Amino acid sequence: VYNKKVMDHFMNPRNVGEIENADGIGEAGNPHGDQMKIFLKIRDNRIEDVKFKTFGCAAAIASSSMATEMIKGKTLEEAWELTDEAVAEALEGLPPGKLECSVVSREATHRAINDYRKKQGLEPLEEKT
Amino acid sequence: LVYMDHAATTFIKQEVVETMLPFLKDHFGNPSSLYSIGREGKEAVETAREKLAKALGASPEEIYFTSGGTESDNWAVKGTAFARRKKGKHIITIPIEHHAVLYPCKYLETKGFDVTYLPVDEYGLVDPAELEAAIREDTILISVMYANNEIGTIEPILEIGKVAGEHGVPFHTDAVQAIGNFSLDLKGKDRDVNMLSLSAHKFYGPKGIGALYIREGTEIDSYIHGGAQEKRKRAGTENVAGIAGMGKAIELATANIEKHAEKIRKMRDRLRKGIMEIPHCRLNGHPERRLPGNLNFSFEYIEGESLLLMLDQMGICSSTGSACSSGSLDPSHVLSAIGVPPEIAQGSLRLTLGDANTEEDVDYVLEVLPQVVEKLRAISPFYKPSDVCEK
Amino acid sequence: LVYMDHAATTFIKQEVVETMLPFLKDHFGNPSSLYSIGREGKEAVETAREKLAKALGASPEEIYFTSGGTESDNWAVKGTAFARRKKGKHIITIPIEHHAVLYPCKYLETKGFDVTYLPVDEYGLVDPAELEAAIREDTILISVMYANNEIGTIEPILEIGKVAGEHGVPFHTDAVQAIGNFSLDLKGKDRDVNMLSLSAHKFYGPKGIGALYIREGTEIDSYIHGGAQEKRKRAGTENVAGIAGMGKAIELATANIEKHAEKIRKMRDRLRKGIMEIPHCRLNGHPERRLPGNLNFSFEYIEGESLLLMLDQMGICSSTGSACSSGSLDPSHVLSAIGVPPEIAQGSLRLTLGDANTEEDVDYVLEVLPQVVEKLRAISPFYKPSDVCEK
Ligand SMILES: Cc1ncc(COP(=O)(O)O)c(C=O)c1O
Ligand SMILES: Cc1ncc(COP(=O)(O)O)c(C=O)c1O
Ligand code: FES
Ligand code: FES
Repeated sequence: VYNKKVMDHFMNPRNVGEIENADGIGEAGNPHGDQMKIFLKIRDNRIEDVKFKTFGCAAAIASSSMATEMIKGKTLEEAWELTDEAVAEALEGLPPGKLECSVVSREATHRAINDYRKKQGLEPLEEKT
Repeated sequence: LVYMDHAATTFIKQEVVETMLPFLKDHFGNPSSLYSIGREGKEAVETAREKLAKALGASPEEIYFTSGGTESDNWAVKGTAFARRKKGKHIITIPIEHHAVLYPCKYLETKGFDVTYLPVDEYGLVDPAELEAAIREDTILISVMYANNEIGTIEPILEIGKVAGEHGVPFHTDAVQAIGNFSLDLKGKDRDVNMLSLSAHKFYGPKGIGALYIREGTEIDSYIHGGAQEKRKRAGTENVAGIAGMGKAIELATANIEKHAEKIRKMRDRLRKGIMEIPHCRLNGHPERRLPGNLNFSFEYIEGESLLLMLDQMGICSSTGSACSSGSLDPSHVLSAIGVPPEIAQGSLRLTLGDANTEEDVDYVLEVLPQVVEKLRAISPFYKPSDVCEK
Repeated sequence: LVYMDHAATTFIKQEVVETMLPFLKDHFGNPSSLYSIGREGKEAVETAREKLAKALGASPEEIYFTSGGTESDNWAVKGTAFARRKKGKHIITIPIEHHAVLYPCKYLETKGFDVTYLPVDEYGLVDPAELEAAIREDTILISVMYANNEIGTIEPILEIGKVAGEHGVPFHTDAVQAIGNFSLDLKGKDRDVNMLSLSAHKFYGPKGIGALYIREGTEIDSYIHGGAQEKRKRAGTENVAGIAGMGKAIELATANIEKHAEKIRKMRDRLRKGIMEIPHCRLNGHPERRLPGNLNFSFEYIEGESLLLMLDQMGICSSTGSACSSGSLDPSHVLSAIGVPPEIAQGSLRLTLGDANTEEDVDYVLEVLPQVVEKLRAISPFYKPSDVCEK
């Protein structure tokens, strides 16, 4: 069902865990009851560290892992540009019907960035859909 | 490889394959033909029919071959409904039936029939008294499965049959999961069953072949019309190899059934005991009244498809009722119907033991499963290691 | 043994059996399963779907697996009728269809549908102009077979399709006898066909497996409801071995189709010429527009079942449309519909050539058949040796 890359990120997810006193925390879910929580450590407008926890199918877990890899070390502006398609593409494709499982990673990332902005007294950015 | 998904399908026994082969090779004649080369096929079909009849305690004339359990269920439900339309339009079934019964019922609802989906209890059990209370003047069919494919719960078929019989309502039972696990006796204890579905690939036979038992005198329309096969009740050139294989398979599956079920049950019970040690897990279905090979657990904080795939990576084949695995929004309709909350149903795992298993398999699963559960919980946002186990 | 009953069923080609075997042995997984062992089955099913699509000039998404030609016909006719009931209740078909189309039509008549059985000419041919005249405002389906199984007549499918298309009526064709004899091109010349039935055991594949081609956008109800197989259109665990075998079989049957048909036609023509020398015999069906392997004769003063059995004793497998052979009162509905008088239809013999045959088989039949006919006529009360042949 899943390609090798997806299986690798699923079996050995990168950046699993929580960050104590994270600078930004974001959470997103879908109607299945799937859930992702993301923790950002931010320094000089850059994502210095990122951790996640996900409840969901293999596609959801692999997307979470890939998304965190993709935003790590990026500026917040760069990270904001993360798209579902980019995550799916980096995973070399997801099976039909599993594309939406990457949505939670993008949403959680956006929410974590906004959480950080709020804490900084900045206006939250408008989430894309 | 540890195969623990016997409820999904089974391997085909060697003797069964050997019984099939001649009909894929030399004995290719059409059983409807008059000449000698068709006769071998015809004989194979009739021999298989006798074997099925013997295994079920039925007469050969009451066995009709179909393309599988799904067709048998469709035929029983829709064939009876249409044949008895003039007598009424009410059907009683239960919400934990296989989709092969539920969807035909839904279809009949669009055609003006009334279906009662009688609630079951937290274990999936029907209450025969409630069933009796649900029977109406215009009830034309009761369909209740022998044993459930997901949670393994064994329904009180004898009691249900008695109620149905007393009220003169035809009774169909989907026995797809029961064959090879219980002795059936349609002339004896199971004499209140009017129709019974079975499918070869659940008892070490081939896929795409099944049968419907139809008690003599049962009112039922044909469902597939055409040639004169199956006493004009089910048309179509016979899947001779499949039928021959199913005959052999049922013979093997019903010889020494108690000893076989006991052996599977023992392995299953040891596995169950071991798995119950994992914190935050609960057994779905009835603690005792369940198919000998069936286990169905929910592991809290975990999603089932992930669990299944990680087990697969470790060489263990299993099944889940999670919504993610089916691509639908809702988890298993069976778990919902017995009141398992969606978030817990999401973490369900079905392990079904059978002839492919050994005690070593049990050891291996008991070694691997706790680690995999641990690993998935470690990445779950819901899990707090401090939580206490609630068994 | 000389097998001349390829229209009834064919032997299974060696490569086809070999394609099937792995799915009866190691690769037993359920194609619906998520883990690796089910994936091989899933892939085999999809590979077969692609092979069928390629052979028919269709898209894989338009191929649905069934339990054979009979189910495909039932599904096409009843599934369309029920899906389009609100648009009308009129169906057009022809009286020489296989029972797998005719009996579903008869069944629909009991459910309030109107069926026109458009008469065919003495050769069994439909007149497309007459068909057009029969179309009404409320016509919801036209079903005309590609080629007839008894007399081999090839219907003017392209013209019929055109008429159907112009009037916006869905067109189903039973192509069970056509596969391997004609090139189909559902995206090209056959683009007016909306549904097409086929059955593997007519083209050197296994029995009990078939397919229905359903053009995208065709309105049709599911007929067998249940699991999510076949895009939820045809439920039931797949007959993986059968499907894999059918995929291989259609690939083999459609490679080099012209050359193959030509070879069969040549043998058939020599056999025909030789048989026509027998006095008081007539060829049923069209002299030219017929399936390459088909011959259908009536031998006056002879009863077909006797003829068939005597030939069987001499090692020749054939078929008949005699009433005695079917246990019914009337001889073949096809021969009746083309106007063959009952007493002559009684003496019909169908010989259908195919890959099992050689030129020696033709020699042998030409040696044996005249003697057998002679022998039976010698005991017939109707026969006067002085009668002259009327060819
Ligand atoms: C209880 C039950 N009924 C019906 C079926 C359908 O049978 P088949 O797989 O032969 O279509 C199954 C198996 O999937 C089953 O477990
Ligand atoms: C023209 C035609 N349609 C339908 C069928 C039925 O197909 P099956 O034998 O696969 O049920 C046959 C064969 O008997 C046939 O010749
Ligand atoms: S998270 Fe539920 S389907 Fe992917
Ligand atoms: S003479 Fe025996 S059936 Fe016709």
